[in-house]
Amino acid sequence: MNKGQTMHRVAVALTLIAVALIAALPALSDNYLLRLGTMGAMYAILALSWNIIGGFAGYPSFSTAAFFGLGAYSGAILQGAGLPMPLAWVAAGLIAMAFATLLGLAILHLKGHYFAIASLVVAEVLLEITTSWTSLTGGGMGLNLPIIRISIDAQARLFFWSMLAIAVMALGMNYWVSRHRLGFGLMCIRQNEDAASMVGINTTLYKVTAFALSAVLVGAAGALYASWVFYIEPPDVFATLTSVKPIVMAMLGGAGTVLGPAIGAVLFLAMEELVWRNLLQIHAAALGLLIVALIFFLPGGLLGLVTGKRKRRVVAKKGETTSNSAVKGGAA
Amino acid sequence: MSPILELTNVTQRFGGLTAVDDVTLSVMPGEVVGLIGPNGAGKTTLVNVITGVYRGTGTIVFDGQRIEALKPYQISRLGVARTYQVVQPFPEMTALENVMAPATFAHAGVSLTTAREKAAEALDFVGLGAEKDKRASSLTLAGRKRLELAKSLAMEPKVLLLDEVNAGLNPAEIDVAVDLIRRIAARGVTIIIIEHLMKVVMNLCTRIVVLHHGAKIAEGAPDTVTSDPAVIEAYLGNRYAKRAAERAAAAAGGAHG
Amino acid sequence: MRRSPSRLSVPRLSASRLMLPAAIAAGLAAAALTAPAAFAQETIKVGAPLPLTGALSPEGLKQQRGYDLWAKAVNADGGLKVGDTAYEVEIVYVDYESQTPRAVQSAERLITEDEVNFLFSPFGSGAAKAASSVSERYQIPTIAATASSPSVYDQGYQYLFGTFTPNDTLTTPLTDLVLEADDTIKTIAVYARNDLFPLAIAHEAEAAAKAKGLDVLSFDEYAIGTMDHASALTLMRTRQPDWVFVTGYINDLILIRRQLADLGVAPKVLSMIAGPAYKEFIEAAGPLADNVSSAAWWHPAVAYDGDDIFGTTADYVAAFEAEYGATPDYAEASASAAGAILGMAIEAAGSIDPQEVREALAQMDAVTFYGPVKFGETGQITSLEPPVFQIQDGTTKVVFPEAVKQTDLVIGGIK
Amino acid sequence: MLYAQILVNGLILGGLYACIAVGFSLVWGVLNVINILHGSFVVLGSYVAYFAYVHLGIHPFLSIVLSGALLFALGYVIQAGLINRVIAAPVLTTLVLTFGLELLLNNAVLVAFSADYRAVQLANPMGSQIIGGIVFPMERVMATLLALALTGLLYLMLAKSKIGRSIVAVRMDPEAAALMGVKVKRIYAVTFGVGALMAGAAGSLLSVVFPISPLNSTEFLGIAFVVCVLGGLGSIAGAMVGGLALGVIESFGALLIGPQHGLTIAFSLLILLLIVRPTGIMGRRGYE
Repeated sequence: MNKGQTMHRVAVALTLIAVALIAALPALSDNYLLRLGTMGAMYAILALSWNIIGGFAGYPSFSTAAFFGLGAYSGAILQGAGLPMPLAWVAAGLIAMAFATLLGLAILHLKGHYFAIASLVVAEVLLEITTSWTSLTGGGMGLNLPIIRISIDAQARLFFWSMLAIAVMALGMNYWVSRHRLGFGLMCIRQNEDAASMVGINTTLYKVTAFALSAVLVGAAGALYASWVFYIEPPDVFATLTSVKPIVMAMLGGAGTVLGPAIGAVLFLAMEELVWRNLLQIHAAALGLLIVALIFFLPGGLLGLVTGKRKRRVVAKKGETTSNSAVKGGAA
Repeated sequence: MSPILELTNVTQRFGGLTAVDDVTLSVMPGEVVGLIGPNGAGKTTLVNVITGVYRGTGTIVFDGQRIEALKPYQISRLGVARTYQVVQPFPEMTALENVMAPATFAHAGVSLTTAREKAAEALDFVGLGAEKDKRASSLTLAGRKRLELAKSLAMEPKVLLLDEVNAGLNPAEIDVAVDLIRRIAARGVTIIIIEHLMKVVMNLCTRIVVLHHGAKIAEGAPDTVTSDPAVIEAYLGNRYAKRAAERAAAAAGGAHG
Repeated sequence: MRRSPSRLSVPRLSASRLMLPAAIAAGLAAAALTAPAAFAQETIKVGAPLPLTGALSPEGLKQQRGYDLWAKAVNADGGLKVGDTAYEVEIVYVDYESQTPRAVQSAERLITEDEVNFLFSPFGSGAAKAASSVSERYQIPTIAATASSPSVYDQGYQYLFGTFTPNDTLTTPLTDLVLEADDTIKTIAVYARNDLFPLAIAHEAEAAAKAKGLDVLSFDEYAIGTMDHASALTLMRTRQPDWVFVTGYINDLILIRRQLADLGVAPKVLSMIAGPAYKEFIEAAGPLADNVSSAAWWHPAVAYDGDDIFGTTADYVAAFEAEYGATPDYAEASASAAGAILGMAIEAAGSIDPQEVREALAQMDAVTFYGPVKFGETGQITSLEPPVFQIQDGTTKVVFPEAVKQTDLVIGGIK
Repeated sequence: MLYAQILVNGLILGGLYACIAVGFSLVWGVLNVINILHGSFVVLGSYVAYFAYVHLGIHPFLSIVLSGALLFALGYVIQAGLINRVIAAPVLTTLVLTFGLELLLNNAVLVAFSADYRAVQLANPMGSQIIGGIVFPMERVMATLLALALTGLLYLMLAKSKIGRSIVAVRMDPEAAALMGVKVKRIYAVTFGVGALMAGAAGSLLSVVFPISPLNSTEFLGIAFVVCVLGGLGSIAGAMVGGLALGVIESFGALLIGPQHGLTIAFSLLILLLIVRPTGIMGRRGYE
């Protein structure tokens, strides 16, 4: 027990130091590095947010793009209507959260693939609506955001630190959830939802809460992103890859752990950048290869490797099945 | 004294099949009620209706409160706990964590620290104290059955529904389990137990309820119920029932003569 | 991490996409061989974010061919001469995966990491607009080879120039021409892809038709990714329009052309933008391509005697055919023209200083193989007169403007 | 007459949709794997038909044999070599795995064939027939009829052949099937192969209808999704009904609400159906 507590303190201290070091990135005064840092923080937000519903609760959500795009458009429209930028970010987060709550009430009773598809299609529907609703969103023409009249360097720093602040909030959220009864309840739901219900967990409330939490910071990040790039169009902010990448990042670092998704996000960004630079036309294939390798060689993620606990065995033994395994779903 | 659990005209249908057919039943506090019947008689379905997994028709009153419209987690929080025929642990958690779950969630405002203490206590009670840090999936079947009991106890239930807790255990393990159930009953917990082993039922229960094709066909003290022709017919079929009746009559006649 | 080891050297044009290391080696060798002695040898880098994978990849590859041809021509000529220095051209490509955010990121990466001197915009109006804020912030002269929407240019930016005239310069002459050829044409039906460029051009077509007193029977939009147009076209058939005007990208237009024929919709005039300008359209649509009319910003049949590296239009077409074994289309030519214009501006400025090159671009008044080049106040080209053409017997024939026309517009004959 | 024409359009389109979806449905139903590769399999089938026609002169309607065989082999290898190893893992794992494989395969197709759109130009186009004032585009009609015939063959194969009965048994209860001596993993591989075969055959048939490009894979996959959820999973009849329903709904939706909303309608319907009736029009209880 004591040893565990020491390890825990060390981990917290190391995390704080890492965050402080990352926050000092502008000192290098390299704007592209700052752009990468901003992207990395954004990836971390997406992965950490997905972790709440996908990692802790075990629901294969593909809604990240829906929340992101909704946040981006909410923020852009509100900013266009004259709302100050930071308030637009907050509002976008709340809008995404409200949307996730309603959506969760509608689709969280679905399991496995059915939930995955429903959550995936939501982004498609939002994409179509955004494209058709030209009067509000500019439709296929896209939407411009007000340009901020401060220097390039100041802008780069502003967006970097803002994104990093949200990423730290996302990390804090994961930490809090993992040590709170919510996280414990979600773990029970992931492993056996019926049994979870039977031990007194209000599974609907817990799942919807997790879904809403997984949306709020993604929505805010979407709005921040819109302010950052000045111009958004529907296919870009509602891209399916935006839903898939956070899952890969979380699995890379270790889904269902606190630090895993953040580490996975940074690693993923590094690999993506490396592959993108070096392979002009086959980076999609390289990403695919990475995913396949991940599934086979690192099923518990990097943290699973470090702690020696392969939290989720992928190759289950014959006759041994987890709650949402193939056999159960297929034979039901 | 008023009943702790009272079912009135409870029916559950799946499509054309009537799994539970107009069951009326009342259980007094402190009773150990055996629920028996042939396979497919609707015993587990009845448990599922009581615990809110299925929503049938009829009324169910627990401890003075209507519960038939409540969700499973609400019913379990009121104090109705159950175990499953097929054990349902959280496979990736340790035994301790498994028991912590009900200790945490069955009552509002329990901190994780308190829950841990309660869970350890429940594990000690069922004799799993030494294995509390093992993963649930690595326990033996008997161990997992006891873990189920510990989980139920950690909810501090007023009524405990046990669904074939002895299935798959060897005689020695059964003796331990029966002893454990008796100790739980001694704590004042009302128990409804589904059981195939008549030895266990006769041994433990103060009263027996027999289901057949979803309907209650007999209820009463163990001795009365096992000699009821309707029960014998349900279990062994018509022919055996007649023969048994004849034998009983002959025996009675012999006694006379 | 900071330097890209895979920067694609330009002279290797035919190198397979798969054999990157070999390609780089070949590129280096070629560069070493072409170094002339008289000038001090330097390199300028031009960044080109392109959609080489994803939905826009056919377009991205066309752009790449156009840029590559320009760089090869310049380097074969000993580079761009500025004072005593000859600058070899190196184009640094980045694939932005057909995602606009990536395009913006690519632009910033090219400017800050790869330290390119100049930039070619990403494909289309949307991405060009999004990326223009980056190059404007860093004051890097940028040429957009495929952005026609005036909203790209009216942002008050100083460093953005574009080689496409506004969309109405395509639709207005086409409308005039159709009505001149047959004054019995009274009605038009417009069918447009709900996407930035196709929708914009459809709106221009509608406006041009209305201005000429045509009755617009319908204006329908279809979603990106639509796999079937039967309902819309069946409805169109019941309305019996004299003229059908369809916008979209090549895959949409091939499918729509087939379904028009399937359902027996045969208007007097069928116009499609933008697809018929590509040879892939004629190959895929076969006989159905005949008599489809269209307009584009350039056509290989135009004839200009340019002051640029390529010389006459015919020379350019010949060079392109020698390199790729195919006739260039307007997208490829516009990319080459963007390079040629940049080269002329650098030589005119006598410097590679961004501000001076920017001034030279703003002042430019020259003729190129692509056409006369003069940029307006906003940076968009104003001097170009886009040709109207029609596919006749499997080949495209220019029908407007007068100076370069090959034949008359044929009315009817739509199967 | 307009409505009759729209109905005919919708049914023809729906037949093609059903053909795209049937293999996807089979794999999902039997293996509980959502095969993200399915769209690329269809595209590969189209390329086989294209090259067979251009270089060998084989009519696309005949090259279904070729494309079917090639894709069966590809599918079998992918399942036996890769997916079988994680078949018992949570849903997310197989989903992410096939997504990764899709990135790989689609990129490979893009590099090999480029994204340029190609189309099969039949030397003797079949044109259209007008029957009772209703236009029947014959190439589409033939493709649809062949698609239906193929689907019928698949149905017969599942119902009558030994391997088909094994597939059905595995779908019902893999453990029981294993006890009865069925080699479950092999059946998984065969099933995945058959799913790919149907995709490849569909690709061949579609090559006379749609322009061919790797970029189409996502559209095909999207259609397969919607059809499966509409019709209910894992049954041939479900895929047929789902495909025809989608074709008709899309056609009338485009007519009545406008062509730009065709996809929105389909997707909204899909979500709605998932929420209220996750088993689909034809489905049975228990898939929730």
